[in-house]
Amino acid sequence: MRTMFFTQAVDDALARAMADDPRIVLFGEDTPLLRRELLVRFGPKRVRGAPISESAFLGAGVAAALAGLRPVVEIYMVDFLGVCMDALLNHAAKVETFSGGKWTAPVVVRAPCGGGYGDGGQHEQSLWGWLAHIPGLTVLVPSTPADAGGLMLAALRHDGPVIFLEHKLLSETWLEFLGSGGRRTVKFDIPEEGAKGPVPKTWEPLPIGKAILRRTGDDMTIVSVGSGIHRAIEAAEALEKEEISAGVMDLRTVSPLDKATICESVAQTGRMLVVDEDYEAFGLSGELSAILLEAGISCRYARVCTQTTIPYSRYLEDRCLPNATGIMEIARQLMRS
Amino acid sequence: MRTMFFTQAVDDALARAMADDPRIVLFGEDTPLLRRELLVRFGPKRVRGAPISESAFLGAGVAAALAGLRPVVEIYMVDFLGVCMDALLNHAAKVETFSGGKWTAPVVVRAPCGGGYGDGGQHEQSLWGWLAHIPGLTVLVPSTPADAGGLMLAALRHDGPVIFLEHKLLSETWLEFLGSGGRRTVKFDIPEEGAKGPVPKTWEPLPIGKAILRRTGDDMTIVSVGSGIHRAIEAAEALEKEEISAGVMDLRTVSPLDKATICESVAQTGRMLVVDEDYEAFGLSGELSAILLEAGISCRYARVCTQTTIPYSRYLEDRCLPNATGIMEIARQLMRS
Amino acid sequence: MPPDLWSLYALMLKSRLLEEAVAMFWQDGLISGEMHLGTGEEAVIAGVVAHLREGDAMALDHRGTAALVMRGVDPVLLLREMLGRPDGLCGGKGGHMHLFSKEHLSASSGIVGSAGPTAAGFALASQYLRPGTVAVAFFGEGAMNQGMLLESMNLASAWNLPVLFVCKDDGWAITTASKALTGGDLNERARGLGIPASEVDGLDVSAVWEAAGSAVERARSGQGPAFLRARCVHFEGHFLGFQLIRLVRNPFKEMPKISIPLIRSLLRRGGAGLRERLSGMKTVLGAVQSTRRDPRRDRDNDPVRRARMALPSDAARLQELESQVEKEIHDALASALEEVPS
Amino acid sequence: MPPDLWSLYALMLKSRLLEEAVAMFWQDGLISGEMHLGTGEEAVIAGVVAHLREGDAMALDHRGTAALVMRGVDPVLLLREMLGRPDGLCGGKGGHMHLFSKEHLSASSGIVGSAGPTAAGFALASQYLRPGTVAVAFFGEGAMNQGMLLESMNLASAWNLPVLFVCKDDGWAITTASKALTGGDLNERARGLGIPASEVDGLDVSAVWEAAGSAVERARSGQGPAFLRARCVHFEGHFLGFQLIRLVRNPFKEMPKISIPLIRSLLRRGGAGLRERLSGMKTVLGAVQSTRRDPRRDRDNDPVRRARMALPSDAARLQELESQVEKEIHDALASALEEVPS
Ligand SMILES: Cc1ncc(C[n+]2csc(CCOP(=O)(O)OP(=O)(O)O)c2C)c(N)n1
Ligand SMILES: Cc1ncc(C[n+]2csc(CCOP(=O)(O)OP(=O)(O)O)c2C)c(N)n1
Ligand SMILES: [Mg+2]
Ligand SMILES: [Mg+2]
Repeated sequence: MRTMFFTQAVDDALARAMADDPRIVLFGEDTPLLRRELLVRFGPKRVRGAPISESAFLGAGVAAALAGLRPVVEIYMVDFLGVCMDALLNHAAKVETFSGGKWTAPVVVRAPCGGGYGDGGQHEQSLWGWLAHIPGLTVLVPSTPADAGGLMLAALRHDGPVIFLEHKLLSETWLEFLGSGGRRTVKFDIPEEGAKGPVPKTWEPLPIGKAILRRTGDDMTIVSVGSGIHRAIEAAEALEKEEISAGVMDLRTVSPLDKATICESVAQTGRMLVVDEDYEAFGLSGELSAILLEAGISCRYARVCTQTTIPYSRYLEDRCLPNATGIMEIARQLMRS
Repeated sequence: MRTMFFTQAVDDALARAMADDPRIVLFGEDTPLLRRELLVRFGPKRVRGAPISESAFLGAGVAAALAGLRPVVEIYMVDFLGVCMDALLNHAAKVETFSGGKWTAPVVVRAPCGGGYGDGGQHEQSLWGWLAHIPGLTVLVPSTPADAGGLMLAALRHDGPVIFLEHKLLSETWLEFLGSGGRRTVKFDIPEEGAKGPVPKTWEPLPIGKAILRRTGDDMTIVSVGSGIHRAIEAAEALEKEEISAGVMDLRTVSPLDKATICESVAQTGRMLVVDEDYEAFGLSGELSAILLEAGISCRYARVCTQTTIPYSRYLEDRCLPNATGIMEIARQLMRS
Repeated sequence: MPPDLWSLYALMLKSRLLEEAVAMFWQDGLISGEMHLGTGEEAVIAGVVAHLREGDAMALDHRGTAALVMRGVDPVLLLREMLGRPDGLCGGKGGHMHLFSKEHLSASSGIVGSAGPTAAGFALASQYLRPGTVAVAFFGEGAMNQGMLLESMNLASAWNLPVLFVCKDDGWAITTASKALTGGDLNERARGLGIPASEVDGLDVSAVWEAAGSAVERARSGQGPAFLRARCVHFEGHFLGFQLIRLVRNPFKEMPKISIPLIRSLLRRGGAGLRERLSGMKTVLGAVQSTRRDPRRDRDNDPVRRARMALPSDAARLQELESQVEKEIHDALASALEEVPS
Repeated sequence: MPPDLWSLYALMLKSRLLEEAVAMFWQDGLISGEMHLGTGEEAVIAGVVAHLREGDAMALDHRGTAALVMRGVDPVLLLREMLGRPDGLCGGKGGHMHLFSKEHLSASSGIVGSAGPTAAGFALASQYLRPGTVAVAFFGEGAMNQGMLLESMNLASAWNLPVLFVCKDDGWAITTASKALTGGDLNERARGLGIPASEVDGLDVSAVWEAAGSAVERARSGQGPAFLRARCVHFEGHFLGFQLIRLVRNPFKEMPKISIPLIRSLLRRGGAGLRERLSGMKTVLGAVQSTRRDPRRDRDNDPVRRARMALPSDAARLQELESQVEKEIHDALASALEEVPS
């Protein structure tokens, strides 16, 4: 077992895959310097810099995938997909249907997401539930270095478009770049277990669409992804002392959802609490409830999600994004209801 | 009581408002010819043509709203928002929060949506649930001429960004333009009640966020919007003969949802069936189930939505989009479950 | 090397006849929804496509049929696709705006401007997997205002991608005269994005062929992208059943439908002053007028006809060629209409 | 009319001192997240903003602070906003990338290129509601590859909008030298979108003032948009704590952090051949080298210093002006740090 930081694990798995598969190429704004370790190993032809033209280079990534490459397209932050959604919404996601199943676009879109470091509402969104609304897109949101590497490998082998989101609070690289910038005077509430952890000696792809129960519990199932998992575990551990036994399920894949595993757990505990850093309405938390109701599972339900545009101030931001205190409060209410 | 076609009603209400409020201006691709009746009444300064540059002119609409106008920005089809989502996601929806509540962008984005006439998957999407995921956007989806006019008036008076979606199957104008094109050889399954109907003598704004029960029923509440309402009513009427009594609730406003009215009805019937032409996953149908569960209402639940990219062929399209037959089938299952 | 006029003419004729069949299907209601034909732009397509080889790619817009049939896609598959049949090119799931042929590395899209990024991506793959191959993007002049197309021209320049950007300039974007909403000059625009640009008469297949030939050669040899602007016409206007064309072709039938509500609105109380109203009316009438006087109404601007006239005089060869193409399309038509195998 | 150098200098100095205070706050951890300063671009901002009047609007990018303070937004409100206080300009909800002042018709955005559409929209409102007023868009040269900015230049041209597009060209987009990924010439690009373009030394406030003056005048009188490209530098690199700048300022501390994993990766088995690897290494070293040699490292390129030197010699006046500006910012600082009223 080795130990790695989160982004280091992604890059390590990616490097492993690049060494094996010459069709994998990487591009995005500043990619050469941001992925400089890949650059010096694979050269500037496979690790390219792109102009600030997301529509062009993401669209190009989709078409390059059609034409036989396995591009990894880096978007600076998931928020910026706003300028180039068309490439995902109307192209990547639809080629397979449009071509009668004969052609797919195996492109991996890699983007940092999430908040908690004071960058404000245009730079801290999560948007995984938003992306998952579109049929044809696979959406992966790992919560640990081991998952991050394993899911990156899975993404690279998948025969359709995959969005791979890295939560910035888990990524030492992004936090250093965007948050601390060499100073020691700022603190972030970093989920340690997610930011650094053991990874397998050799990378194996993780199955896409498989959730995992991170923690068992009898009273409720807390369902989440990404850094939310660590908030949930923190809350669950504290709730233990109040004799509330909460399980924590890590979806890992937002689309497709692992319906069976989710239903099984919630059927047992009878309560689901969704922790979702993405926006609350019309997103993951809603879809999870629909899955349960469709399966005929009746349960108590609550959610702790981001409800508004994320405000800039660290104080307000902390109140806006899901955290352990908020989860505990809602969990207690859920037990009473 | 006057009788109007759907788009005619929208334009009539819009004209009424334009006559009263000189801040209202209209622009979009081909808007001068498509809204020629408004053009000849209000002149080319207030009814402008735009180049095929949605990011620029939608973004300009948002800023013009900040600067005191009340722009109505026409997007050719809601599908094309992909190329300019940034203006909605990161600008229109966020100014109010970012400015500390001091500034809002009262822009109305008007777009045709929906399928059923054979234009294929890049031109027949609904996307209302996708848009509603973003905090700060109001999303209106009228189902009758009267509602369409009333909601347009409400949109024009609202102090934030509003997306106003017109289902193409309800719009004689769009169907003629995009579907029949002067021929008599094609048939569309047009919901008559939605395409033409009585409208008030003088337009009054309808309240935003108010659903309405179009049809009462004891056994289940069918919840829908837009043309889905008419599919639902058709199904409900047929189900009556099978002694299944289904109510039909027209949300009219997708965001914000009228939680109280929804909960009240479903609490009574104990069953909710969501009919949604937008994509199923991570959308309206999920959010509705979450609202019920949050309110502690246990119910039987099912949904009839669009699950995949909409295929081109009229035959496959018909199987993909919700229709009365499909609704009836699921409704029967729901009664049995 | 001069172009082989006979084969260029054959390509154009085949496409024209195929699209005339499509128009018939559409008119008969066998095709629903919109239908954008490429009739009138055949010289542009043929002059470019004739230079393509195995491994070259094409990114197409909402008028992709002509390029695909000229590139060698089976017309039967195309027709069946438009009929929405499961044995169509895309299983009936794409339709005329979303035609895909993996075999021909060709992708269409109904999103204006998206041919730019798509061609850039195809060309990127060329660099790695098929050096010496190129990608072509076909789009209209209206698309030249869509950001992603401009972005991808710069991208192609920055990455030195083997892309040929072909702007089929018919002057119209649906009901909008592009000139009125397009600043500057398109060639200068392309150059300002780092791409050598040239202009050519898009009704003259030889001229297109020559211009495209040198651009494609440059791209193949690693000298980067090029931009070609070719003026052409669309006889049917934007799409089949286009209101403005109907109006001009059939004024007595169509005029009242439009003019009655128009005049009613013009006279309604509340609104602008007379001058603004008249100026609005002038815009509407102007659109009708310019459609009436439009070059697309003039059969002299038919590129297929022109190509035919430019052929060396050889009646026997001509007749053989034409009857062969006619037979091919006729057979395709028959075959497309066969019962769906179950 | 020549520019009033004293008041231009005062604007620039005020902005500089304010941003130095911001840098201090950031360094002390009172501001979290990214912080992009406008230090080094003050001459561009001052030379343009000095022409603005009541009713004029500004669309700003991720470096909006300088423009806002020069436009007259209370520095106390700006500082409090960056501190995330409820009594800040935006109630602590915006932060430095999302500064909004309705009173000054000024909006910022962290989305590169969005200043284009925003300025176009402001200018559109000018046409209807405040004839004779204009809108300015400030953005970097990196943004010139973002489609929506290009689109909005064309839109401004097509609609004859009173917009001044100001490209603050520091040559860099974060770690990317823009030249390497930008095709053609930016002025030609603007002209190809229908906008008259000119170039000016962005370190020379008088030159900017003159160029901006005539562009703003044109726009006010209804003659449409203009594009101004002004070269400048950013002393701190992209943002505070920028890795490349740190590396160059503090090589012994920062180099090992970067070079050790780099060399390890360079030597790892699997991957490209030696030549490609070295070429990758050269890219990394080149970035460091060009940062070392960068004009931004040369204090002679400080526009504030230059503006000071260009003043007519009058020591007393200079001292008075400077101490007044210093006092203002000092007071603002003190006031910004006062306890939040409850
Ligand atoms: C992004 C986007 N905006 C708008 C449309 C609607 N639309 C379809 S074709 C068209 C006009 C295109 O004009 P041009 O590029 O000149 O091509 P032409 O039809 O003249 O061949 C428009 C506006 C679209 N399909 N996609
Ligand atoms: C649409 C979008 N893409 C990428 C980014 C990330 N980003 C922030 S600033 C920047 C560089 C901008 O360069 P330039 O426009 O030259 O401005 P400068 O920072 O040099 O002043 C980038 C790529 C962003 N904020 N928005
Ligand atoms: Mg055109
Ligand atoms: Mg720059």
